[in-house]
Amino acid sequence: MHNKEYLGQKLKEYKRAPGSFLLMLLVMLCTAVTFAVLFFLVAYILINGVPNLNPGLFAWTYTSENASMMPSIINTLIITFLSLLIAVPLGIFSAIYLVEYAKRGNKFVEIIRLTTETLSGIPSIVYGLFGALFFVTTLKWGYSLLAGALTLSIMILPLIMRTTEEALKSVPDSFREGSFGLGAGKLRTVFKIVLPSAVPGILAGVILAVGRIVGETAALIYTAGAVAEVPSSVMSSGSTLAVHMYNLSREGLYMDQAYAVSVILLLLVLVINWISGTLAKKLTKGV
Amino acid sequence: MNNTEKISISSLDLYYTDFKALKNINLKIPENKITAFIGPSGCGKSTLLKSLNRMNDLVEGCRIDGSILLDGEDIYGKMDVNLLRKRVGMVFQKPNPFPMSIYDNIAFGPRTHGVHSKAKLDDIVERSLRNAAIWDETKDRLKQNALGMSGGQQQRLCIARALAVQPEVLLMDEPTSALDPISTSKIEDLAVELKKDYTIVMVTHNMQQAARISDKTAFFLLGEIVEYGETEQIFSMPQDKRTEDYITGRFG
Amino acid sequence: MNNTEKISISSLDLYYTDFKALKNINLKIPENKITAFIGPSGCGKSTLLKSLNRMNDLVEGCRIDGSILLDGEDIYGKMDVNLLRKRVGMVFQKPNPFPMSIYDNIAFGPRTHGVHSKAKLDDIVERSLRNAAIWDETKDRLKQNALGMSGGQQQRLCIARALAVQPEVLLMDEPTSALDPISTSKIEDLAVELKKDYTIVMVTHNMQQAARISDKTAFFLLGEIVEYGETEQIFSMPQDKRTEDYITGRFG
Amino acid sequence: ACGANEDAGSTKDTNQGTESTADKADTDSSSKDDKSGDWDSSNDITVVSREDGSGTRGAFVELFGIEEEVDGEKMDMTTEEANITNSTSVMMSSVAQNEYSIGYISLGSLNDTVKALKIDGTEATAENIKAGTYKISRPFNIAVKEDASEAAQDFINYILSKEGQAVVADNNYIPLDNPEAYTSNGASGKVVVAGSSSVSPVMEKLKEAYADANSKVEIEIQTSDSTTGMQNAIDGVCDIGMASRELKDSELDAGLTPTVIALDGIAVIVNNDNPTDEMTSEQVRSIFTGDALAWDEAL
Amino acid sequence: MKNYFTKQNKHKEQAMQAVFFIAACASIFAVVLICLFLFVNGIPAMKEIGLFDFLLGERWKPGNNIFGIFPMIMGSIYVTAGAIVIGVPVGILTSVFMAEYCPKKIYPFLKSATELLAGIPSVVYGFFGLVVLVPLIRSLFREGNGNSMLTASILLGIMILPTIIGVSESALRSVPRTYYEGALALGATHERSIFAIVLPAAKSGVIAGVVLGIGRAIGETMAVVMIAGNQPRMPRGILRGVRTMTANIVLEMGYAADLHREALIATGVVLFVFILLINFCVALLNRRNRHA
Ligand SMILES: Nc1ncnc2c1ncn2[C@@H]1O[C@H](COP(=O)(O)OP(=O)(O)OP(=O)(O)O)[C@@H](O)[C@H]1O
Ligand SMILES: Nc1ncnc2c1ncn2[C@@H]1O[C@H](COP(=O)(O)OP(=O)(O)OP(=O)(O)O)[C@@H](O)[C@H]1O
Ligand SMILES: [Mg+2]
Ligand SMILES: [Mg+2]
Ligand SMILES: O=P([O-])([O-])[O-]
Repeated sequence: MHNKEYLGQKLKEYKRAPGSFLLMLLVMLCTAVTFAVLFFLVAYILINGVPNLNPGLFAWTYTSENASMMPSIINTLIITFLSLLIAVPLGIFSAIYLVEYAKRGNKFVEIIRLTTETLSGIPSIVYGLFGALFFVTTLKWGYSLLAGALTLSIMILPLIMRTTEEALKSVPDSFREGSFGLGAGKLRTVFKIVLPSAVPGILAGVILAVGRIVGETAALIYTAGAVAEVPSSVMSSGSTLAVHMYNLSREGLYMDQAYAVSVILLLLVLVINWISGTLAKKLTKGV
Repeated sequence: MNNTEKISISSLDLYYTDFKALKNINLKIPENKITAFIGPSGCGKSTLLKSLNRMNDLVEGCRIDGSILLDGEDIYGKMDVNLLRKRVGMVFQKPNPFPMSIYDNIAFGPRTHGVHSKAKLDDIVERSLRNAAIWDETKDRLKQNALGMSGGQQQRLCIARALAVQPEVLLMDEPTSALDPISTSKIEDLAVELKKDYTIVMVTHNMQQAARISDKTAFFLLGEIVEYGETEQIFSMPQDKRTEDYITGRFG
Repeated sequence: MNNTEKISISSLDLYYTDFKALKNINLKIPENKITAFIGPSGCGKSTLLKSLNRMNDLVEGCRIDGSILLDGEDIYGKMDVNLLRKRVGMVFQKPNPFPMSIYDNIAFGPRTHGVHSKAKLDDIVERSLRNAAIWDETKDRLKQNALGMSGGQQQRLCIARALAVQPEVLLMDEPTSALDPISTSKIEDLAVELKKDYTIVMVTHNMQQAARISDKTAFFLLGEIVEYGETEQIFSMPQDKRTEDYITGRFG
Repeated sequence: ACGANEDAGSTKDTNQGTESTADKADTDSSSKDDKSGDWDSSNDITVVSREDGSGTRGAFVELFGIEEEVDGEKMDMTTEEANITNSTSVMMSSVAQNEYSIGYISLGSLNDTVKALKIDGTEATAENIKAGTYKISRPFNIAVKEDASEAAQDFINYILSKEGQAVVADNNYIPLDNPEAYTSNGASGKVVVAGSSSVSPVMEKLKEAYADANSKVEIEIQTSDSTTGMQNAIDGVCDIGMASRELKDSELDAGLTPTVIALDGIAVIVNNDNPTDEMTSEQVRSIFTGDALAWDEAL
Repeated sequence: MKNYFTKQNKHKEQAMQAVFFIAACASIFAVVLICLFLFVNGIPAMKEIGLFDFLLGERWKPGNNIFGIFPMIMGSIYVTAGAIVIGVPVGILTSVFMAEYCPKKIYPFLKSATELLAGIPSVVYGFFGLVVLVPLIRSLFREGNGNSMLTASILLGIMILPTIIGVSESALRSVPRTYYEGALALGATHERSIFAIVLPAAKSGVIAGVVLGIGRAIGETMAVVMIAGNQPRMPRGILRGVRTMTANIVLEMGYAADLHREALIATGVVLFVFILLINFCVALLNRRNRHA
């Protein structure tokens, strides 16, 4: 009853502003499209994947019978961790340099901006080839988790830099002034005042980066290799879930298992997002 | 009465890129006194105030000629800028509490300068909040986020924050413009109280406030100091026609 | 003298989630008068002001009981909220110009309400800026970004922006707290000028300002109206002890 | 689970194919509710081919004569309008989704989502290839450098042995003639095998069978593709390279020695709803060169 | 005591500034390295084939040493443009919904849903496109077989959504609330306040999101290669198949050797130069915006 009245009222208000009404409709339409597509995608994966989930898929060792994804799950976690370990500090530090230290109109900053944008545009297959030639062959690391993680960390570096930069820029200058005014040095201001305020933005970037890592195939095939085995060190080769799935689907022999893997991938992404989400909440509240 | 110079400004010019915001400023700010800057909007009061603890360093394209001495030492010379800012504290025009708890806001300064003992910090926090006349409103929610307070409360928090590092000089840029009369008068009383130990420089739009609490007053116009002298004298018999016009302009 | 009620508030309670910020407010705001809200920080002045053009709708968890009538019509009833806000304009406590040119800031409101002719807009912009006593400072840089101005200039710009849509009622939340005396007195003169055509409600911390320009004054304490009446009477012989304490508290 | 059912699956599928066509012939006029009833042979054919350089495509093009001599050079005449894919599963999905499409895959990957055509009257089975009646096949190679390790040599011995070739045959590939029984050389250590994704399924089976024969050697399989596998073998990144094609001269010059370990048949596949069961190689050729655009032109 | 303390601090400040600077150089170092690798391996092929024949040649027949990548250049341009036309408006408007319309209760679900979209691997998108989009396009239009430029554009448009939504939304959220309130107080509708005030104020962030999205669209390989048809000839309309440069590389890299392989790396070089050009244009645009 009340709701109906409210809606009627809203509609009347829109009658006076047809342009606004149109915009609102457009927004709703696009949102509907986005989430409908998403829904289809997820449903498609679940319908094809869930019936094929079975305990064999989680056996410790992979055989051609069970097509287990357990080693790949472990590899995915290791590669994600390693890549973030390298790219996140590097990305945040460079963003700090760009936003807090570099003078405006600095030529160097322009060059860095250009290079990060270039990095973010390089196709992952090219990263793969580069990683293969540089890490795998020139440095003689062979196919290894480390080579894969380093390649990916270059790939996600611009993403982290860019989002961190935006987050830092959106921290009001009055916070900085307040801190400087108390005699805090630049370093303290950056780490105690500016960075904590920028955490949600940075985490958003990290989540996007994790998404890219977990979903990446092309860059890893030629660097981390495609062995479905639990690694003994970062120098051993191993396939992430996405690569594993690609391999399973390649010859059409293990399509069912491939879909089951994508269900797990989906779950994994959900869990990672959930963790960083809670982390962000904790951080912003706790300070 | 003590009449030592705390800060001495001589032939100071300040440029924002090409715009000359301050022109040939000469000013001696006495120790343990309250000096008020008055003048119309945009005349450069905030700009001069910010020069005194080098907050203008942050503004790209800001250039300074001339010298500012603190206790005889050139602040644009070899002095460590962080130590300078510890010695010359500041309260801003718009309240700018950090996005953290009330307690951490106050403790930030002392921690910056090496105080880490919980007991000492507790003490500093309470004393500072009391001094800023905001202890009663905040004592039960020290752990809550400072951004949840009203504008007036936020500004008083910022004052408390500035007091917490125990500066020698306190710069205040219209510190009471967002406060109600009761808190304002508390802050004014506090300023008068504080001048025993500190030197205070205050920008204000409130003529009475300047008249009431300041010892010295400088009147600014278009980046210049038109008149500077004992507050009483400035308000009772200004030497310059423009000063008189301005002061009487409002209540004329 | 005209004494029609423009706004009539009856038994208004307002909650922020569980916190009761306004308690049983009853108030009749007369047309073509200036009504001042005074009271200590956090007592609910801004809250009541924002209820008058439903800006509180934006605050999650804000609930209202009671009624507010504008020209006898319930503003929380069937009224188009956008039209309401055109009729009841607002100037905020902190200046909030849009990040665009000065001209576009002023023209935004008229454009919103269908004025698109260049000539008309030019005219409105000039008139509004003149009324807000900022034309001389801005006429040569109308195309420049409004964020480059000083705090005082920004606030006057915001006043000009509110005037540009020609509201019936003008709500002002400490509109002069960031202004120097000269601009303040211009704005005050303007307010007095404007009340011929508009109804003005103003929150202020400046006792004199309230005494000087308002016709009616309401004194708030902890979410309640302690006293409401003719300004002269409130300031000369307050009925309530608390009002007297507050008014005299400062200069006592 | 896959490998074992594979064989049964594909044979069953071929049977089904024949059945449904028989059905259709009977009920040609009243086949409204039949799925294949919508079949309209005037539709354009969607040709799906593999990428240039692929072992599968190379064999297919050569065996069907989809090439022409131009200026003394052989020119691949596959129609420009053919969809190109580099993955067997995409090929199968494309054909399974589109009633009017045609493609080709390794016999080992065949399952009942698509239908394999008889070519010139012969069914695509391992037996027929072995018997020489179904001609479309290619070799699976492994390649090593001269100084292959003991362990690698032992694994190769196993692959070429009677036991190893039995695994090959079990998985629907065509084994070598007259293999000998396996005797371990007693080596131990780790062997990395890398390369062709076509070869790697059978290599995995070989690895698992080999684990029972000699558990002291650990095999690691890197699935990529033929050229990468050869490059890896040359660079020493792996011990044994896998290729689903003949080795290039440059690879031989770099010191690789190839060994054929099995033959792989190539099946020409169409949609299950396609009533066609059989084609001549001339018909296949005309479709893949783009001479025939619609199904009724081709047949 | 005090002096000692400050001195320490100064060293730390300087050391950390150096660390930040070095970190900032990392991306330059990476680009130089990648550049070096690509060019050293790609340029000889271009020389051998002939720059003109390579860039503007309309035929690609590796078996016969004919390497013309003009069709792939055009393919990449068309497909990316299509993805932008589809993905950018939808993405920005969705981000507006997320930031300004979404009820608090369902927000966490929708938010993690968009983040989920970013985590789905390309191969899954590819199969989704193959099984859902391709038949859909085939049955909607009479022409072509569904493996088309349009299909690829739609799929890429979908794939760049999470990037654009994520970055634009956070840009929208970082716009001070006072702008929005100021506009409302003038009687502007919710929509007008957002589209005339908030969105323009968030411009730089939104553009950043779009550029990232374009990068993703150009760089995407594994999904496009499954649905675009990949015919190595000049594009013949939005309902016909195309081959993009990335598809060209990933399709044939596995089997390519010698000149063929180098030609594919040279394709990577062209792609790289392409991306440099785009970034250069965006940088120019930004600079002009800043000056205005
Ligand atoms: N960062 C800046 N860049 C360029 N010009 C500036 C900057 N800050 C201030 N100005 C200009 O310098 C002049 C003096 O500014 P200032 O803020 O010192 O004035 P003020 O006296 O404090 O005014 P108010 O009372 O309004 O705060 C003004 O004209 C202002 O526009
Ligand atoms: N959005 C909000 N959510 C919860 N509480 C609020 C909110 N806004 C204001 N309050 C609380 O409501 C009370 C009244 O606030 P209000 O801003 O109306 O005070 P005020 O009289 O305008 O004070 P000031 O003079 O400092 O501006 C205060 O205690 C404040 O903390
Ligand atoms: Mg100022
Ligand atoms: Mg208020
Ligand atoms: O297709 P391949 O056999 O070379 O992987």
